Amino acid sequence: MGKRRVAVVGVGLTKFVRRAQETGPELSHQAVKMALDSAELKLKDIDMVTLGTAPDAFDGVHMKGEYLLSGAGGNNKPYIRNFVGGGTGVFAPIHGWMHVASGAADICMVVAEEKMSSCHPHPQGAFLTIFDHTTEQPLKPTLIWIFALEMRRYMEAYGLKGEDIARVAVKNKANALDHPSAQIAEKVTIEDVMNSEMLADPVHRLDISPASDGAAAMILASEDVAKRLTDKPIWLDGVGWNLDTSYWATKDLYYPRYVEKAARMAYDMAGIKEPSKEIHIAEPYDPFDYKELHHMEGLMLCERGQAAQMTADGVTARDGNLPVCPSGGALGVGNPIAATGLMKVIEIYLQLKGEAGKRQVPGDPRVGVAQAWGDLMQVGTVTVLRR
Amino acid sequence: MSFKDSVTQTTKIGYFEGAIPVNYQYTFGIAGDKFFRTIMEKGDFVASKCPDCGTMAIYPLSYCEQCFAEVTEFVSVGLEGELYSFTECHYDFQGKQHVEPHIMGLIRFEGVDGGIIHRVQAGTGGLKLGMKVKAKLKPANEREGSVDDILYFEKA
Amino acid sequence: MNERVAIIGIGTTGFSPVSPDLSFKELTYSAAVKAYDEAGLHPKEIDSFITGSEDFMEGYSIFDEYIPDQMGAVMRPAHTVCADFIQAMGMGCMMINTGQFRTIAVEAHSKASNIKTLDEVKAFALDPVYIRTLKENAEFVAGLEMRRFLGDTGNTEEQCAAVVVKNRRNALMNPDAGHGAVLTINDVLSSHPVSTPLKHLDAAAPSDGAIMIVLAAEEVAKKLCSNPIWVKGFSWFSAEGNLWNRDMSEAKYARLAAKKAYAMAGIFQPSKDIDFAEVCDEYSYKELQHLEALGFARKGESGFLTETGATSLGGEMPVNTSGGSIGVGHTFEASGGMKVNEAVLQLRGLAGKRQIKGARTGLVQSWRGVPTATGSVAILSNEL
Amino acid sequence: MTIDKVPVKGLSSQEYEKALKVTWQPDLQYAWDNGIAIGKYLEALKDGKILGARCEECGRIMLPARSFCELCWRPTDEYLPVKDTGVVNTFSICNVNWDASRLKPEEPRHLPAVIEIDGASAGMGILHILGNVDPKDIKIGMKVKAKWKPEKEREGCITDILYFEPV
Repeated sequence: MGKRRVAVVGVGLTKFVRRAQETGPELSHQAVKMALDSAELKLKDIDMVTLGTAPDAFDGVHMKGEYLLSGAGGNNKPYIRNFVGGGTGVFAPIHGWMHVASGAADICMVVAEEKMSSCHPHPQGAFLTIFDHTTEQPLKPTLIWIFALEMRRYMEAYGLKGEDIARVAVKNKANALDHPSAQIAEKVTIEDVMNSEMLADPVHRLDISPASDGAAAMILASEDVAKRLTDKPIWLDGVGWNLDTSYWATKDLYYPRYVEKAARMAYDMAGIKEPSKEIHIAEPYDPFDYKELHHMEGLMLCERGQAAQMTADGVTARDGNLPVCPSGGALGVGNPIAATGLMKVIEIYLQLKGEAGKRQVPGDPRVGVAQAWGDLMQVGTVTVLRR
Repeated sequence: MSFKDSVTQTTKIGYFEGAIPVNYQYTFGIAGDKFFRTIMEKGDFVASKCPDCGTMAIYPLSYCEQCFAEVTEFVSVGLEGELYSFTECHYDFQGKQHVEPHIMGLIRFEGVDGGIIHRVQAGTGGLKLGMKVKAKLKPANEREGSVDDILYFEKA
Repeated sequence: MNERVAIIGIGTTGFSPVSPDLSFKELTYSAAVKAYDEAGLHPKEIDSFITGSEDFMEGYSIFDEYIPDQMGAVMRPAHTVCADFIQAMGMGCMMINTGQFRTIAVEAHSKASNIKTLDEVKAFALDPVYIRTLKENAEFVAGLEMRRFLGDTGNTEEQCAAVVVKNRRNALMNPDAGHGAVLTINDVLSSHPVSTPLKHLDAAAPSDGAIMIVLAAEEVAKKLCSNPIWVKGFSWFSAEGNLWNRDMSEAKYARLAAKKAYAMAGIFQPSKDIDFAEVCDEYSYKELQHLEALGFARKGESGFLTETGATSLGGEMPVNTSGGSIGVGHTFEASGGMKVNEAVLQLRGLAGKRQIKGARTGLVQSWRGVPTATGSVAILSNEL
Repeated sequence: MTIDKVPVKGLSSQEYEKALKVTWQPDLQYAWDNGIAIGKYLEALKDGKILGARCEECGRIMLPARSFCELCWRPTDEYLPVKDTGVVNTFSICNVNWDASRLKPEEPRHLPAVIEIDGASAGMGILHILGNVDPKDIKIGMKVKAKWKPEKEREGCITDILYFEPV
């Protein structure tokens, strides 16, 4: 246990859209303002700010954190940017946790922003240079390669079919119909997914989340401040993260061992011994549909190789025994990378508070986990929230 | 060094070349759109004005940096301001030397936070900190919604 | 925060204009080996790892992918802050203060020599709508600020040149420095204008190098290390994010950060309580501006102090005995680390010819460069 | 407080066309130092060899060649060529280019694969592409061999191997 318990006391979220007119700082402001209002706080009440945002190559500004700082409420405050690739959105509140648990701040603003539409004509172009500049980039790799390679390895390991995985996209896109931030919520069928354009076998277009613009914010506070602000604090009781080797092709992609290690770190801190029993609701990162299954296994919410069956059995549906991505996830709400991760933590917060509206899961959940993944199949970031 | 072998000959030194091949298209944002459309349509500068604390800011913002309220009111501040600082810039963004240095200035407007950064014409009297300067805009029919709709600032 | 934190191991490759025999991984590994060796720890015994870096300085869209191996951080909790080394070090201190971590490794490095288009990268940090579109060199921002700073404070270009002369001379005594030289005030004043009043020799040259430190909680530090250097106080601040909105007569971020770091360290009179300072001198005028913001000089007096030798080695408040970024070379996010390295050497009595006798408490300070107004301050001491 | 309304509307394609915008194409060029290990790796490729490095402590033979063992935290002990054959660990049949544009129907599909290289430690794979194979016939576990560029055309680059083809 940290020396100081940390609570979530306010959240804010923009709509996720394909193209925002707002600049990155303007998007950030919208989320921060909403979080301040929800906690009934003023900007001057914020002691420190930490901002998570994925590559500079999306928004198209070197030192993007400095560019966003005015809109993130960082003017004349201690302000820092954290960055663990695609895992950043869930890492941002972990960074905020460090600020508050250490005693450096009593109230910390956590911001996550991404404006991928600036990268023109498509953010894919920014992904060529995620691969090793000398030993891989000359092969002209695309982002989809690495997902297709991982998805096939995962399917091979457990004998899964595309249809088993497409079910995740169907569930999440439908869940998102009830999310006010959703960009591509829709009713689709397994056939729709399987018949959508084959981009990189086995990945179809509808297996993938879209590129998006959006921002999210979350206010974290120390125990005494939180109790003053709310009679229903939601505690950030466990945090974990882990980074695997850069040599991604030298490990078996079928299982995200880095997610497991991150989860173990978070569960240890939160005192969770049997995750599949003690966790009531989960928001694993789902930029691709198979990733949700992959991550459920890494989070030890089920036995390895069983996540697809659980999905088929309806266990992970919003009214199932273990609702997974009741928000609609990246597949349904949209995927402005860092903002998506924080959106997931926000969803757990709202669900535990009983304030998720039409998305509220039954059964009065008390413990939830949100997770993101990042880099070249390397990063796991995990937060455990408790009412 | 910390290795069993090292590179010990200049001829064995090697490097690998590459680039980050990206392109961008940036929207001007809610406030930026307003700022440049006002230049295009009215030949005027606008500042944003906070509904709560009254703070005015230029370049305009869609939020108040002081109190974080959303800002939807934009007010004219005219084309005349005060030269807060200036510099003769000898190189362009790629590091190429200008044939003649460009003078860049930060121009502040009375009662308004922030300012405009743009080219300044020295004129005959030279430049001084605090002198009054005025923007020279492109002819109305040539403005297209870009920083270059402002040609430069000159002595007012 | 009440857990006291110390630096128990430090490693650097030294700093040089180029480093063509090593990859960025090998460069960082070299620094890390030294830091862990000095701390007497295997990286497996380190609880968490932090890197300070920016993607476009490395030439990757997601540099975080490439940080773990050379720090010994594979399958470990490691993260990137897009921040200066001293901010990263502060985050490390905060992590130890959560009670969850006892040892943290902090790393930053520069391979600026590998960037063929450094001017483009710097310009790419400018606001894409209002400022970058003017297509000027990013250093015009320093020119604007320098003129207003000199105008408002009465400091002079000659006094800025005196900073350059001092720092490059100090660097002659520093085997880790790449830009030691004996120059005159006139050499600086007559160097080619970059963005007036800023001249070529007023600006630190980009350099390569890596630095790592190992931080430990008090009881670990006392057990493992005979000469721990304590982080007595630290802070970082950002002033106005938009550069057109700043008071250019002062370095507000440094003033705010110093105030907080001093309070944490129990410093009431900086000039008396602190024995030496390593401040950011990416541009000569920045050293003066920072001395005023940190409370070492009153407004307008920093130039005079420099001219009269008060900030030279042997003066009342030696500043940048390392040679600073101007004398050592500017290593971007690692530049704060270079300054931490100097402070550790001074506080351990290992600074050789440039040793300040009896140094007990030093200040290190950094700024993230154009176009930012973000900087950090830390107070280091060899006494708990 | 339930979140039922969120800010930001988003622009339709038409609205986006009309919005004021500015374009920028940064010129971001680099020349990365190869250093010790990758320098040797590239040189070996020019000689038609795939170079690994061995760590005596863990016994691993690693790819690509490394000057230090990141797990044992010590310098590697030996650089040695491994074979230029291997096994397909996973693969894809890709219909899009790196910039998300689509391949034309008549263009050959891209066939990326992770290939576990013979002679390196188990699981040590590299990213490369497959060639001289009907995509339908590719299987995980398939044995493949490097198809090298003619010696004169090699330049010390991973593309000195044109592709891996079935044995």
